[in-house]
Amino acid sequence: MLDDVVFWVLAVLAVASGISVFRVDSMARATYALAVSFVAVGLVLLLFGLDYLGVVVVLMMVMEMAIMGIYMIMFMGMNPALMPMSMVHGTRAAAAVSGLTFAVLAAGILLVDWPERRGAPAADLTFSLGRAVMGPKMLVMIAVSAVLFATIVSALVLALPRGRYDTDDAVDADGDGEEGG
Amino acid sequence: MLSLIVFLPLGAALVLGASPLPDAVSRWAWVALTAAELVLVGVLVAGYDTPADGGLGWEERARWIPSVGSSYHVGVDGLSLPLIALTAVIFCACAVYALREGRRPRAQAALFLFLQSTCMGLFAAQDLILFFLFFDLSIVGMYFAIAGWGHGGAARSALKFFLYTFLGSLALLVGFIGLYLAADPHTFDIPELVAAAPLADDAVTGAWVLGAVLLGLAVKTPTVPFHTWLPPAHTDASAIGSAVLAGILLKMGTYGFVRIAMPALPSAWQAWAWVILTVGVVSVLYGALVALAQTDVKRMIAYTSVNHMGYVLVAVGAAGLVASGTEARELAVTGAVTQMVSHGLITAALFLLAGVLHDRAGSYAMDDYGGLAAPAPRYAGFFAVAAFASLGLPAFSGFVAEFQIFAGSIGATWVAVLAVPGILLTAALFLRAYQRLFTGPTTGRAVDFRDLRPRELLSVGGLLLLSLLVGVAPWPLLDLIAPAAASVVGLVSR
Amino acid sequence: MHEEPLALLPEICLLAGAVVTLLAGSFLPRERQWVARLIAATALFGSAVTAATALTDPVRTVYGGTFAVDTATGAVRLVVTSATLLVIGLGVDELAGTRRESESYVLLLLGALGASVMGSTTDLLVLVIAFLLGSIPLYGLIGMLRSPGAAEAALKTYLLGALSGILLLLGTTVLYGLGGATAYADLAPGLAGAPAAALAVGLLGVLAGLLFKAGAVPGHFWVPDAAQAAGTPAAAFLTTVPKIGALVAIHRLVTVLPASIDGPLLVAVLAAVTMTLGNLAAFTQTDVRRLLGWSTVSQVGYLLMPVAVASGSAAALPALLLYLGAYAVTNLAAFAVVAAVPDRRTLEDFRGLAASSPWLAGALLVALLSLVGTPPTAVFVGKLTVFTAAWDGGLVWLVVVAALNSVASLFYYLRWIAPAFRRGGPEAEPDRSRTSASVAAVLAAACVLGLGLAAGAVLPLLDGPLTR
Amino acid sequence: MTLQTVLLVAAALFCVGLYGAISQQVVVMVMMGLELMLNAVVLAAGAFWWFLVPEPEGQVLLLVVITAMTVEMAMGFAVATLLHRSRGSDMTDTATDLSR
Amino acid sequence: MSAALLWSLVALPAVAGALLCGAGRRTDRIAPAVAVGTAVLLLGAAVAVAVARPAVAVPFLPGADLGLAVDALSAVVLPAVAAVTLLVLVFSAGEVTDDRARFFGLMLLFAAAVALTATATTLPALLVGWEVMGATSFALIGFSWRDPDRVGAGTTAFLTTRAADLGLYLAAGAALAAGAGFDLAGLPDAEGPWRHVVAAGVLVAALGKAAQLPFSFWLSRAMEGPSPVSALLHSAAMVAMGGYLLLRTAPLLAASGWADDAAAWVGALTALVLGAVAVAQQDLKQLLAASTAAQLGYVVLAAGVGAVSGGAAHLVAHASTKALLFLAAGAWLSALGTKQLPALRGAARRWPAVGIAASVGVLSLAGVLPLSMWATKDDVLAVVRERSLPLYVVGLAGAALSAAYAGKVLWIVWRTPTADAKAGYDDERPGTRHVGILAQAPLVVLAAGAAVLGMLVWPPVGAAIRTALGETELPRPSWVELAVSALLSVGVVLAAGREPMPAPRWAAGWLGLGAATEAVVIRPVLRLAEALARFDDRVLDRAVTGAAGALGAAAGGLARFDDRVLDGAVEATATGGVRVARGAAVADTAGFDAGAEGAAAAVRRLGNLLRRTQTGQLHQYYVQVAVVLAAALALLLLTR
Repeated sequence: MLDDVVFWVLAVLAVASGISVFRVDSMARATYALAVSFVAVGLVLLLFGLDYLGVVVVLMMVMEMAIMGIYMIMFMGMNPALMPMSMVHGTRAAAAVSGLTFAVLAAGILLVDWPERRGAPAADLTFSLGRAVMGPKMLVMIAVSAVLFATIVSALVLALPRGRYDTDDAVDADGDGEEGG
Repeated sequence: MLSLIVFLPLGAALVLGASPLPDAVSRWAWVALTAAELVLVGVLVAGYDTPADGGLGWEERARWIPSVGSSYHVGVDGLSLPLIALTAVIFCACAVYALREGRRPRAQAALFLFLQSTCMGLFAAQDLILFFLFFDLSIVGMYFAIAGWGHGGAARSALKFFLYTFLGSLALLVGFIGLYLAADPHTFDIPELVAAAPLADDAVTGAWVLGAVLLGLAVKTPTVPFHTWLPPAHTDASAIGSAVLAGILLKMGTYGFVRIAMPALPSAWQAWAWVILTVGVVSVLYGALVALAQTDVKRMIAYTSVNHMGYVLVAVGAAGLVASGTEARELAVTGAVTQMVSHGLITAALFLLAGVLHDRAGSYAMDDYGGLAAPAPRYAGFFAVAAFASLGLPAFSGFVAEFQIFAGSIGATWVAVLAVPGILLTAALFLRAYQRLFTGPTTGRAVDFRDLRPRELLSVGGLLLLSLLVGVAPWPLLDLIAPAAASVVGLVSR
Repeated sequence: MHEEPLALLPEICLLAGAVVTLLAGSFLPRERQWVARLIAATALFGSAVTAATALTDPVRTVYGGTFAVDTATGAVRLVVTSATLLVIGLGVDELAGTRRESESYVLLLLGALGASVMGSTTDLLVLVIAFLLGSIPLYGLIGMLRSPGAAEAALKTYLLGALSGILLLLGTTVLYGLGGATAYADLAPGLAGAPAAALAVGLLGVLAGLLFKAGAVPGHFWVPDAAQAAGTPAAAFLTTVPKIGALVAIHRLVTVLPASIDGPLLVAVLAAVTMTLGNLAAFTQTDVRRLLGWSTVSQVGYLLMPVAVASGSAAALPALLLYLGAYAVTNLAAFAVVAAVPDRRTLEDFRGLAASSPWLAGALLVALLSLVGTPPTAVFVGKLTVFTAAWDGGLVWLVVVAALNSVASLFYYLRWIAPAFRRGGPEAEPDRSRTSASVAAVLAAACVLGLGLAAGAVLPLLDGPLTR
Repeated sequence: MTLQTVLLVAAALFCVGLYGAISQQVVVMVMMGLELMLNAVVLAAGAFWWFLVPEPEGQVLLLVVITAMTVEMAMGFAVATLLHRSRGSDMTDTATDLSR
Repeated sequence: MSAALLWSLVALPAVAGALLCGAGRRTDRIAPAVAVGTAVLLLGAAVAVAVARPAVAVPFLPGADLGLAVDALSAVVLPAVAAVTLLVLVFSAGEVTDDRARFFGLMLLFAAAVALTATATTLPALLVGWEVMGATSFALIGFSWRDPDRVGAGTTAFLTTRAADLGLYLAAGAALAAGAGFDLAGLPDAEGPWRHVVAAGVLVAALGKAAQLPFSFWLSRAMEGPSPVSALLHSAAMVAMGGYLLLRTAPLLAASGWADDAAAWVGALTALVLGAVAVAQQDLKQLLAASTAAQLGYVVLAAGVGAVSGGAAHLVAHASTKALLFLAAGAWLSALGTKQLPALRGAARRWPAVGIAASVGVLSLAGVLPLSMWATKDDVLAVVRERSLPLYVVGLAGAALSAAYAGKVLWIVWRTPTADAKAGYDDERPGTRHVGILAQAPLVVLAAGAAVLGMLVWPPVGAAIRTALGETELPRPSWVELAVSALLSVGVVLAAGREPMPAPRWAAGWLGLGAATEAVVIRPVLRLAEALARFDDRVLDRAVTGAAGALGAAAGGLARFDDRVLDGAVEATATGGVRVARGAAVADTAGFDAGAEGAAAAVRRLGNLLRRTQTGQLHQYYVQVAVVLAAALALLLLTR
């Protein structure tokens, strides 16, 4: 009973904040709204007893939003506090598409007769997760490590204008080169 | 044996292309090779006796891509053997003719040997993939032959030729794949396809497949209205290039009709025989009329090719009218194959002779010449013989072919009568051209025009002599062709 | 014991190669980066060799049924590694001595790794990770040039990739919920009685992700842009390697689906749409890279044909694998020619190529005619087998559409061939053509012909079972 | 709190995110839309795990989703930076040189 | 043995002729000797086979051997042809001076062709001889090729006769369709409608060669050839072979039920009309040409009414006579340099031998008692009278006309030469004022032939021939008829001396057959040409040049079309064809090419349309993805 109440509160919160992401007039606020939405969802996960994952989500997202804020200030040099923005296009089409999508999804969700729950959650979820990751799903984790490695390399390649070999003047030259294409 | 004939020139071409031989050596090496090829083909012909069951002689088969039912399968029969012999003859004549070629003779020798391989291979091929392979390679080779040794707008004409015929070949390929998919089990083997005759009971698909095949072959043949690549290609090609193009490459199209389209798609062929017949009649008259209007010797000869190939179409079209008598249709198909050989010999000779014009005076325009008979009597004589042979004068191969075609086709359907005026028009245009070029007072570039050189005499004379032999004693040749033609008619009447 | 690191040796080679290359690159002076190149090449070669030796291993799955060791896997590994080697070969001239040379090799290796894992995994989770592993290096490779065009291409690729990734995750989630598992072995029975609508959503999600990697409708938008704007090696890589993994992955997935929804039909329709769109869009392109980009889209259409009959015809898998190999080498040959003459970017620029560098022109001719599908080239055999499989699978209409497309495609390939073989225009100056790229081009062209002629020997090798 | 309800919420989140992804011009905002969609996926994954198959795989799936989210985010920033540096803009609309 | 002889009959002259032609100038000196020698052998062989009547055949085409045989008919004709050939060659040995190798070579080739034609037993064999005959005639008429006119005459002859030859191709096809095979003897067995086609084809071909109406005009132009050529081609050999073919296929004509009447009437009318034409001529060779056509009319008539023996006899007698006259004309031409009748006034007095010989020929031509053609003609007419009276009357009228033009020639050449006649000398070439012995000897022999060949219809020879041909029960001319025709001819010849002949324009201009052909053939062709030009305009809206070219061609054609009224019709046809062709050519280069381009353009447009989807707008990509996925979902759910 209590779960229901909490869930609904969180659900409304998640959706509302999700909507507000695109309503508020500053990118910073949008970021906060997004963070709130994520936290709400993370809490819902807690409701499902997924303590570990829920916490991970919350932490991860809070971190990410922080990064986003920093990013916006550092790289794009915009002052998040005072930056009125309504940079949108084709909102009508967007609304139509997403609305239709929701209609379709909702219809599906309600009309489909979902199968029965099979099996029961393990006693210690975190432990079972760990065993899965160390056991049958080991490959996933191995691959994830590769992914992280790739991400680091790739992100650096894209984000950093200067390679290891560049002295500063080289950077300038490089910068010009970039402007020129 | 057959593979040797097919691949000997190719190997020689590679050697010639790689090794830096002096020009003279490579010229004579080319002649020697073609001569050897001629001898080998002679052995081939001597060793061939028509198989009882309409099968193949000198058959060779090796696994190639078994999983797609394609194999290296070659063999000869009454349809292909004459054309193989023709190929050997014409290339030999070209080699002799080109003995004085000054422009990159080694490369030319290599290229033409390569071409010879593709032609031999095409006529020997008993597998659609193999057939198509040689079909395309011949296009590529001829492209370089025109672009490399042509004159005038050679590059452009060569490109037009390439694009046009290559598009056609792609349609052909689609048709082949249609055949392959329709056959059960899937195969590209021509004898198996013929035996199976897929799509016999599927009119719609059959029509489409036949349409694709016909399109490809019609472009190569060429028939109205797919012939527009022919005149420029001929006009700008070198003499031997034109000779090979008209003498052999055009035959690939018509050979495809009798080798693949008719036996493998009998019901569709019967259904569309009228269309083919009509196209043939149109090609005959149209080609002759347009040729009549030409003022450029080479263009004129080129258009007569359209006309002569039209006769072949008329014959094979009439052969599809199963309602009419078998004897007539067999005669028509025999005539068609004879016409391929005859046209090869005569037109090659004509193009070589036309090449002499450009060689001496650098022009093909009839108005630039007049009274050539005075300075060059031998040339005049040879041209007269070639012209009369080409207009179907008896005692030359052309008559043997055209008489059979007409008698057979008319015997099959009266519609073929419409094509008969073609020979009158051909006669008119050749006499007209001859009158303009050779008779009357000697004028223009005809003044002190050098008469034929020995190599030219030899090459052209050889071709005309063969045409005369076929015309006077055609039986040995027809004895070879007739059974095969009969079996084709039998197959298409299924 | 399901954990067999040895079974993953080729992948391990790639990963280790990537790490070592990065390390080496970070210590090497700028002009000595050829060492890094050497390491990368060695890693790829080692991976190829181990993959070849692994071909004879017994067919099985390892790591808890998440990774299949079978013919398809072997083929994917071989094609991916050799293709990447070829890419390095054709890219050397452009990459050598640049700021990011070693990183490029790292990213190439990682992308190859992603493709190879994606093609051989039998578990949705691993599939998702492989998707990321395949995509992320792509973004890097595309943007590496740092030109405005490259940046734009990277942006679009990224945003489309992100969306596709999300859809992939969504689909995975739904399928998990319905099937109760993520490993195909357990998924297949689990999905048997699943409600069709939900199943459709799940399938579409996963397909959307994989089609993005394959560069097929609806995930094709990034392909021409990236092909045009990215560096030539990157373009060559991203139009070739990711498709290999993605298509095999789709093939594996389709075989898992229950009959309650007509997945094959969907794939067939997508194939038809993709090939047609690619061909028609390629018609009036003037930039050769963009033209090649569109042509790869159309090629994916043909490649989807055997997938559509994956469960219907036994010939489907060999056909797919053969076509993949043929397509890879052919496409790379074309790109190698482009890389060899960097000054020629538009079709008109190629005027007179035959005169200035006949070998390159020949390679180009072979490559393009192969893309059209004329004997005796490799793609012809590929198309032939593919058409046959589709025909036997009952998709006659699709075969007809594909045949028409093939004929139509000839037009734009000829638009490229024609100027190349015309006499050079007045401005035809000698190319400062690049040696190793030229070598790669001729080599690849030779392979195209060789594969075409030796297809008879290759096809039987590809005819193996597909395990879960 | 049933499967349907949770999924409906997830669907709502998803479509909001979709709306954002389509309608926003600034790259970062588009990315937020995508994040939101991923958020929905997280929720759906959790729901499926809880209501249908409470297997460890489900948890791994969630883990994977989170990883993907992070990784995509990082790449997104990198690409946005690249765009900003090389084109001096962070709008998708201004990056339309490559078309047709 | 006799088989070998029969082969040699064809092979010998063919080989000798080919060798002479091939060898060229080098053999000019020996050419006449070789040729005459060959001709002697030929004559010997001809006589021998005429006696032995062998038949040979070798396989030639599928279902059609190359068969030669000598039957009663050819037994009569062959020796005559051989003899005339020999004599003409002897004459030429004196006449022809330059390029002899080519001349005699061609003559021998021609002789071979004739021999083949005369002995052929199958359609292909016949066609071989037939067409080679035409080709060699082209080469011989245009022998002096430096004069384009004469070559044109050759072209006219060849094209006209070949146009008629198409009939033989047609007949061959029809015979095959009717299952009659290619044997000439078997043609009457052709079943159904095809038989009529066969008959029509053969008839047309024969009429063309025999210069019967309406093909006669080519013979007029053929007179531009050397006289010996005319003597051989237009007396004994080529033209005669037309009639000969009909005699040979008389059973077929009869079997068809209509062709025989047609042949008979065409023959009779030709005899009448061309007789009138001959009367109107002022040029000796033109007169002789017209009379040739007219006389062959009797042969055709004979074939029509089935009087083969009479026809053959008339053929032979006419061969001898006409060869004689052509040679005489040739002799005068080379001596006096003219062949205009007024200028020839008194030519006979100058060289009596030639004069007398010619007179014998002329009288025989006139049908004067007891010379050959009097007998043979009446032999034919007797059968005609049995068949139908109108035909007989027409034939008799023709005979009167032949007497008329014969008389005209006779009187002129024996009158005393006047100054204005001498003024007409050398209008064609410088005369030698001299007739060699080599030229006179053959005339005498031929004159003898012209005199006595009438025996071919009298017993015993005539009877033998009739029995051989199985025509014993054919009616013979009664004394009355013979007397009537004799009196008629003598009367007309005498009358011809009195007042000058009428020379109406229509007759002088060979009935303006040229104009007629133009009306029938050229105008339609020109209409077609204009149609094609219009087609051009539609196809080549932008390519003004092409349209202009075609229009200009058409206009120029119409301009030239006027000053073409009496000129040779065949060139006109050709040029008409040229105009069609020119139109077609333009259509060709631009029309079909344009079509080829069109297809590609359409697809390209479609491509542009589809490329619109690649807007470069990312959010639109997103929307498209969503839409496609929605469509896919719908597809999946609908086809569930």
